[in-house]
Amino acid sequence: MSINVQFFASLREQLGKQQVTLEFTRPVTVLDIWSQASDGLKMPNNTLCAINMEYVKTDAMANDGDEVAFFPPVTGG
Amino acid sequence: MSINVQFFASLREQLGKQQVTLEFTRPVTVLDIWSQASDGLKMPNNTLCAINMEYVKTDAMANDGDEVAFFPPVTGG
Amino acid sequence: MPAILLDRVFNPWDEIQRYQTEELRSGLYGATASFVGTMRDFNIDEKVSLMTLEHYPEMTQHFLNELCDRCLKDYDINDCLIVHRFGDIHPGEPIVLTAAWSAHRAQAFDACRNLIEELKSHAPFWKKEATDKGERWVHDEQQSDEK
Amino acid sequence: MPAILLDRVFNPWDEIQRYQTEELRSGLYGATASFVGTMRDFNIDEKVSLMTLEHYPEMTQHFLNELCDRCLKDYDINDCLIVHRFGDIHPGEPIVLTAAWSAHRAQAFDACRNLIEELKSHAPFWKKEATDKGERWVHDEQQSDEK
Repeated sequence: MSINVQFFASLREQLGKQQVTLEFTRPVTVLDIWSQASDGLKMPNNTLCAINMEYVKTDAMANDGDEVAFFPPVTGG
Repeated sequence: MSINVQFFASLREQLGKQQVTLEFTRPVTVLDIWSQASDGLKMPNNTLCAINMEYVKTDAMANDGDEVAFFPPVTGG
Repeated sequence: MPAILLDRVFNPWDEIQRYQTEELRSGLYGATASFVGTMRDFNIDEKVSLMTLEHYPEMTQHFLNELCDRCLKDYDINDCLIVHRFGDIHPGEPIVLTAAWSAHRAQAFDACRNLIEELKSHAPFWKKEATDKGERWVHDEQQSDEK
Repeated sequence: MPAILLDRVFNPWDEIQRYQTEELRSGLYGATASFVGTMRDFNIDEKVSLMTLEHYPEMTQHFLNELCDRCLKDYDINDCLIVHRFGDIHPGEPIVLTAAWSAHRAQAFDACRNLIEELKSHAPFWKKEATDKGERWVHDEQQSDEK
């Protein structure tokens, strides 16, 4: 199954990528996806995660075709 | 001593006057002024009183030249 | 920090804009909270066609000036503004504007709300409405139904 | 009840006015509360010359739409509006507008404030500031110093 992974803001800069598509052969959690996408970087404590535009925790499961995003605390407004 | 008395809104309409100048020979309270100015009408419970543009209670004393006003609860904004 | 009494229709958004352009340094404030009270065309289940706002000119101006002064002392704001109509007002027309500028949004909101709450509780204005059934003074207990 | 994302300078007072003229019946609402967040030219004691607001376009739009929906359910309001910038922003320029229209001022204030608080806590936007000392991401703990 295929997962579209996105990074934003300081995480995007730290990892040097905005987007990567990953393939998995078994069901995975958001944390599994981070591990595979982050080139060994430990997930910062305050990282926020979303699946298909909805906030989720790191133990949420992703499905084929999902868009999974990682970003630092938000600072809009 | 001379006191300028003003009435506003429903009190002005009830008493049929907006302004009256009264003369007193002794110190008077706001309530005394009402009694002399109101043609026998008892002061409604919710009446507000001001001396020289500042809210006061009915037992406040007025001085020569003061402007004393009576009006119903306010409804601006 | 002016309090402005007007006997004509005003555009609250133009007033805010004009005031901050003329009186405030751009880049100084980060938060602007504003409130606009507008005349509705119904109140307590009756259709209202005209409202006349009576005031006590010197005391109303004095009260609103003091209110702005107190607000600047009590809240951490850069500035504040009050504009209030008097005289004949038609449905849909603005009655009052309160605004506060601050570095901090909580202070801007709290100051703006304090201005309108204090104004409604204590500023010497009285509303008389013209409805199908004739004229009537709006009583303070009815205010809560209104806005 | 739209949430609008813009990549250009906007005038919040014109936006409010245009929206209520086009979308709301005059005489319906008695109370309009609004909040405007503006870029300051200093933050945490440093002069800021430019801010870049990154966002996550689909999620940001989705989040703000849902926020407006929830606000209409949770508060007794006629309507609400959010406008938010992204991209490069200069000092003095508006970043965000939230507004709520209601028959009742308490509901208008509470709804307007809820919109900006929820937006600031959860909407996916990230600020990067350019200062004398270089670029820096604004951290959430710093937000409190800002506005």
